[in-house]
Amino acid sequence: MLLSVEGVTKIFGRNVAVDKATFAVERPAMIGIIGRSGAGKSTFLRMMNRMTDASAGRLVFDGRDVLALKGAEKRAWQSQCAMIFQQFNLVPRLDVVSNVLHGTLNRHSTLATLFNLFPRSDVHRAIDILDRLGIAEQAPKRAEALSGGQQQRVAIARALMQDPHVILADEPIASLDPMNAQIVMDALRRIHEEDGRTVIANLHTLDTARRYCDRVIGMRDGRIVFDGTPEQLTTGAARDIYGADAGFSESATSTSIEALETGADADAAYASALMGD
Amino acid sequence: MLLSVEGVTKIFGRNVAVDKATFAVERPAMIGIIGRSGAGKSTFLRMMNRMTDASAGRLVFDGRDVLALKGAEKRAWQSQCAMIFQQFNLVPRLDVVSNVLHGTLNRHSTLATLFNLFPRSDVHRAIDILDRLGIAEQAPKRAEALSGGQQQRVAIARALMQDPHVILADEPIASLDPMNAQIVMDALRRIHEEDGRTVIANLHTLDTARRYCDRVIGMRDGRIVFDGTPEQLTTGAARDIYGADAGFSESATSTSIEALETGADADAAYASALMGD
Amino acid sequence: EGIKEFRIGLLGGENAQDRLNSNECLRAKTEKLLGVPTKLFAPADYDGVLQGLLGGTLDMAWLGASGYAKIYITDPKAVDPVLVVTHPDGSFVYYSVGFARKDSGIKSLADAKGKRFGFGDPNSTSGYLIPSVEIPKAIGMPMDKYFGSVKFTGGHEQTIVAVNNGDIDAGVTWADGQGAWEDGYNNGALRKAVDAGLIDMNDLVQIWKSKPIPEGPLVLSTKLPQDVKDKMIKLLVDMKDTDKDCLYNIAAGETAGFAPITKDYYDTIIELRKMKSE
Amino acid sequence: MTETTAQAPQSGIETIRSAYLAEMRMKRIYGGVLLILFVAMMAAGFRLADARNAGSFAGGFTHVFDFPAEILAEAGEKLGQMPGHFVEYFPALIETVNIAAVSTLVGLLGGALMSVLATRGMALWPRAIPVFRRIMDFCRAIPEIVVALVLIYVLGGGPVPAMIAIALHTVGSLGKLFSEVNENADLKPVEGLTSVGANWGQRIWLGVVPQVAPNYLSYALLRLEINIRASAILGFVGAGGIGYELKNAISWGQGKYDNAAAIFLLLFLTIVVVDQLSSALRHYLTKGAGHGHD
Amino acid sequence: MTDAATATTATAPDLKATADRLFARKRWIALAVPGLLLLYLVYVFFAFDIPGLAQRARLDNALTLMRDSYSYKTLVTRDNRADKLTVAIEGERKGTYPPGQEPDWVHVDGKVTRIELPKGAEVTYTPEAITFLVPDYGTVTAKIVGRKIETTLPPGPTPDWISASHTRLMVKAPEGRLTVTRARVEVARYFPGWEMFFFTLDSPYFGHSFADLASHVLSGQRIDPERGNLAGIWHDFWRNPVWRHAEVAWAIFETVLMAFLGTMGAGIIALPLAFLSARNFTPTQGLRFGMRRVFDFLRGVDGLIWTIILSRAFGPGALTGSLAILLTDTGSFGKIFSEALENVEEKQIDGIRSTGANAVQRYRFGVIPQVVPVLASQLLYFLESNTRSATIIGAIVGGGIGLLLTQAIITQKDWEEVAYYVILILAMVMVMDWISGLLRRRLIKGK
Ligand SMILES: Nc1ncnc2c1ncn2[C@@H]1O[C@H](COP(=O)(O)OP(=O)(O)OP(=O)(O)O)[C@@H](O)[C@H]1O
Ligand SMILES: Nc1ncnc2c1ncn2[C@@H]1O[C@H](COP(=O)(O)OP(=O)(O)OP(=O)(O)O)[C@@H](O)[C@H]1O
Ligand SMILES: [Mg+2]
Ligand SMILES: [Mg+2]
Repeated sequence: MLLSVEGVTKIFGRNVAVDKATFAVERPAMIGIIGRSGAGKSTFLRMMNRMTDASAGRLVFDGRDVLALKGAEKRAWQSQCAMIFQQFNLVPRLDVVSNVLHGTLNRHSTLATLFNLFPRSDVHRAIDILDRLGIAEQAPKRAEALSGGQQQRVAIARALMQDPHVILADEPIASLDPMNAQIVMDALRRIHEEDGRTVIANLHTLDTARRYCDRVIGMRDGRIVFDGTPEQLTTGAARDIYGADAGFSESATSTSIEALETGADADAAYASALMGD
Repeated sequence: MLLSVEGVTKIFGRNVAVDKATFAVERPAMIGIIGRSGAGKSTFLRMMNRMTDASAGRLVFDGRDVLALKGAEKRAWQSQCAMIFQQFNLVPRLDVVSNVLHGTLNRHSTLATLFNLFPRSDVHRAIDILDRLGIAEQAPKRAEALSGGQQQRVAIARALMQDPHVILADEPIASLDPMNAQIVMDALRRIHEEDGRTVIANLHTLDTARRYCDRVIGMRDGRIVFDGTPEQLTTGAARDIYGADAGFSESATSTSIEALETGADADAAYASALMGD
Repeated sequence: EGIKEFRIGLLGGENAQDRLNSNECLRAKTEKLLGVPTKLFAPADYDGVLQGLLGGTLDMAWLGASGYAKIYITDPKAVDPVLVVTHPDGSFVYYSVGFARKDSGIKSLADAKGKRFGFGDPNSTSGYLIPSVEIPKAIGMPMDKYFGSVKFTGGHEQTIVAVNNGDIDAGVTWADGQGAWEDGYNNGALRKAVDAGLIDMNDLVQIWKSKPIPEGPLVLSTKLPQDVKDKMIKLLVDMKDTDKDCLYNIAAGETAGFAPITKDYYDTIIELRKMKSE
Repeated sequence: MTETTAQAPQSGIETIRSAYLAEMRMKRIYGGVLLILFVAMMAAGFRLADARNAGSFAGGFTHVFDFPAEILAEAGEKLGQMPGHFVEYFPALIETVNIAAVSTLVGLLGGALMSVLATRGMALWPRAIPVFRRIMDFCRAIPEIVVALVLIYVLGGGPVPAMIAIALHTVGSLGKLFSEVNENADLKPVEGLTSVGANWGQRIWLGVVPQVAPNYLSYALLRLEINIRASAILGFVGAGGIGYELKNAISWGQGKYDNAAAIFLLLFLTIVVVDQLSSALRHYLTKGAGHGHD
Repeated sequence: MTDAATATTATAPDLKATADRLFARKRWIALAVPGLLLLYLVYVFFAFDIPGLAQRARLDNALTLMRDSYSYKTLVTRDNRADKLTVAIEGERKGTYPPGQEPDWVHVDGKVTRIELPKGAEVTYTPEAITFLVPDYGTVTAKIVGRKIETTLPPGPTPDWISASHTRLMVKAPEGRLTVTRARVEVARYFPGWEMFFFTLDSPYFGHSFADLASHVLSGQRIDPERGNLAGIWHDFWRNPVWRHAEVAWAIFETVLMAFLGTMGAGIIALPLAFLSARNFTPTQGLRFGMRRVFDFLRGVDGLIWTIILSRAFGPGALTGSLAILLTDTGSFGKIFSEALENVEEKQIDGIRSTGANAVQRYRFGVIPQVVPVLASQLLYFLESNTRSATIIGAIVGGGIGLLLTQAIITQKDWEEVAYYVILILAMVMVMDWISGLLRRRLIKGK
């Protein structure tokens, strides 16, 4: 058993953001978590990365309850469990390589990093990773000078630099246009396939989840309401997850390029809905 | 002869933006000017309103060459020749009525307007005009609080407040969604029909021009290359105006709601063009 | 225990640069005599020097009597008065004179009733302390009741300019009391202003003159080692024989040289100042 | 991964690596040299200032509180006279505040006019834009003390020279800040007003001022605070107001330290009150009035 | 136009009434605000006694000032008691012409001295009388008879530029100024320019043109046989005893030094303290509140008062000024920096945190890069503005160009010196402004 989530719960005041989430992952997989806004997807990932403390439950990875770790051990876990954010969360004023090198912060002494003294081999590895993601030429530029898709790939590079067991991605393509979204999702998939790392991604579109994931977990109001293969994720199941009524049209949430081609009807429907208003 | 444009030319440095534009308007009409980006449409309207000085030519309106006017006379002409902009160009922090009242600035003394001393009758007229355009309830709100379509209607109200002979509209619906676009174009048409004012509108979609205008003028590289009725504007003529190759699809430029429903193919083409990049 | 440096404070009354320049010879001689770096400081007003002496950041200065009294009252152990500069006639007094513009019609204190009156610097003996004690006696009532307004101009130069410009109707400044009024006396703030072409003595009249005021002392910080004090006193006393030019520069005019003096000589001034502080 | 760069040849990576490392080395050297330079400048500057000062830092450090102690001791003794002193010096304080307020007002109006005349798209005479820019630079560069002292010579003492001096400087510095605000202002409303035949005054007043007013006011409030300090300090070197009273009390020393303490307190309270009021108001203006620039 | 059609006209009257009220209020504000301001200005107009000011304003002073700032005078003085004639630029010792080498407009012939002034005016000193020939007016004659001065003027009313009494005569003609007292006679003739700016009269290089000096430097032919040309020229210029370029340069440097030490010192001290007063870095409310009050206090006490307090401890000099600037600015920076820290974006810190970085690393990479531009630009902005403050503070603590300037203005001797200092100060501030702008652009834009 690689990862076992046992009754993980997060309560904000009176609001139960994640409610006894329980599932297990046997071997490295690419897992998509879907659910509408506020369902608790981000909160779950943040608990797993230990950015947020859980209220209850256990999360056992490789035989160790990571929710119980403290201090340096906690930070060591964070370094093994990389996180990718919707807004990339890079340091915009620093150059791309420096941002990628931040993935090694946990491995080096504080003093050395304070003075930016990263080993040369790390720099080389960072550039190799960037190259793998197709953005090596951007290496000396400031992160803020890059396009959204490029920035997200830098964030993925930072994650890879951590050489993590797990990569968590919180809506990694929500801020990207369809073309960049595809590039980023392709990169994540490739990392999973080639390196055999577990990738857990919050996604806000069904079709992305279907297309890229081996397994899809659906959350609603903090609870896991679906857990299965992409094939099992029928429109009916999706309606349950999203709590949508019969008027629910899948393509309305789609951003993928292929979906667009068939999504025109939906657009037209949207427009006429507007007119009727 | 109401309006006669004789060899009006504008040169920016080496770039001839409008090249000896010549045409005449016998009686009040709704005229659409089409042409691709950079064709000189905006420049022509701006010259007509005297926001930009022409390099050469005459523009005779009611027997007077308006291009030769100076100072107060120029501003008086501007007040008779209202302009509507793509971006509305309202004062966002002021309320709607004040924005409409700006249409009377040229009639009142500077000092009075600086102290907001607009006559009560003007205020009432402003409300009447807003009512006619269906946005009277928005009167006390700040312009920035309105939706795009409402803002454009405020801009039209400001234009009507000027009680102008001519209304110039520079891509009045380019920033609007299809529904609002229709409302705004309907309003302009109604003003032309009910008040008998001349309306000259730059339009970036063929179908809008066809649907609303009595006469369409096509510009290309600063020159007038088409001048006729909407019926004469065949796809072949349009190709000439837009300088498009055989792959030209009309609906690619369309924003109208009806067109959208059939425009999905174009969108798909656009998306795949992106991908091929 | 020796000293590491020697710091001399210079009172205002002249351009800062002029002050530094006129005392450069003294600095050089002191440096040679004591064998430590010697520096000159020319703060903007009386108080700058007084604060320096009180705080022990200056070792020597030539003060006005009132300034010395201020130091004595604040901290009797801060400085010792050691020398005073004597006039060519051997005296060491000068005067505070009150003056006004001729065209204002003021010829005496009596005419100045209800008019605007100006002092110089609060720490000036002739520019404030003495007139603020003697004038009320002469007019028989407090000055702020007698005059329309009383203000400090900031210094002798400013008083003269203010009276000349008509910003105030009458003011006080210092003069040696020798020579003629139309020249602005032989020495004093008026004379300097005349020499600089700032004023025309024809335009001004004297309306009051004080009793003689003792020249201010040259003081040394009590913290100085005795041998340093002795050396400095000897240097200055001997200067009338060794370097007349330098003496002229330091004293800003003709002088018969430095003479020893003690604190007792200033007791009256100290008492006056204490009285004013009540 | 459709991007061709993914298949970049190995030699390409080598050049990127070495280029990056070289750049990093340069940056490090550059940064190191700058840091050393800065530290050296600070150290040398401090030593120089310390050496040229009458008292040394080490010697004076322990005595920083001597003078305040003296003042407080006397003020403590004569505590009963304090209220009287407050009343006595209040008019002088008002004068100081008035100097600051008027000069800020003049600076606000002058700076606004100047900045509009010096902004492209708003200027009445676009060709004269550099002229107005230079005038603002010049006004900003003049230290108040220069103008104040020269004007005291011409106009005599009193609040007016200080007011003119501060106003002049305020025109320059507010003008510059306003120019930045103007540059971020949206010119579309101005175009809109041009199209209805509005004249320059109407265009600016109705099209620009509503957009920039909150930022203008916010900067002016900040300036008011600065100007109160400036006006106090000018009083100290020759103009009127509370600075003049403070100088006389402080100069006299023992015997008037209670007056000095009263003036200190008045000045301190005024500055703190204005400071707090202005930051509260500024906060309201920039946040409350919605999307200002910044 | 569905919604337009459905909008009923019945609501229009209401809307009109609302609009009328709106406009009534707007009008009221539009008139009241300027009205209040006007009222305040009227109050100030009288509180500042502006009407009285108009009378007191001395435009002649302004004229003197103007004229003196770009011209200099040469004084021809006869000491009546010692019967000695001196010709000296600005009456300076360093500008005194050696006897027998007077300028060519002064003709000494035994006891008679004839002084040529512009436009045909002329003053003659003889042992018996002094005559001043003023063109378009006539001849003014003064005789010293016993203790009195007897003045004879051309017929007609006495013009206001002549002031004569039995002790003193003063003629302020545009061509020159004559003063006669019993003790001495003096003529001042004005010349445009800054006299002896490069060399004083006693320097061997005085009177040589630039080209001349340059050719000497190039040819190596010594003007002063004692010294090399370049060294000599530099020495005599730099050590010019009238203009004192060396000391003025030091004063400028000292002013900038005060600003630099004060500003940068304050920045260094304020940065760590700002963390203690930022909400997101110091959750302890008491500590935060305490720090904020410390900043308020430092700022509220103001540079002026700090200057006074520190003068006692450190004595006169630049260090005192720097420390005063440092204390005030620590307060300002503390406030500004802590606001900047409170505005940092959490996203970036989250990004760093997610990699397992510890607190120090989070600050270093998540916070510092965000605040550095704000900090740097504020530091540079203050540096520039403190250069101006240091001018004033220098005048109080006795250091820098501020002292020279205030003293030169107060003693009112040489307005050309004042003009010189003012120009230098303007140049100094503008250069600092330029440097700070340059660095700001570099640091913030990165290039
Ligand atoms: N820091 C917090 N404090 C209080 N409540 C929080 C906090 N973070 C999240 N919540 C609440 O927890 C619930 C789950 O939020 P979460 O951000 O995990 O949802 P999500 O599924 O990621 O939604 P989205 O798609 O909008 O990102 C929401 O109701 C949210 O309001
Ligand atoms: N202010 C200007 N200075 C220089 N060139 C200009 C200016 N305004 C317009 N032009 C140039 O004049 C030409 C015509 O521009 P214009 O804006 O009139 O085109 P348009 O038909 O309105 O295009 P669009 O559909 O993009 O608005 C273009 O080549 C443009 O670059
Ligand atoms: Mg989320
Ligand atoms: Mg256009």
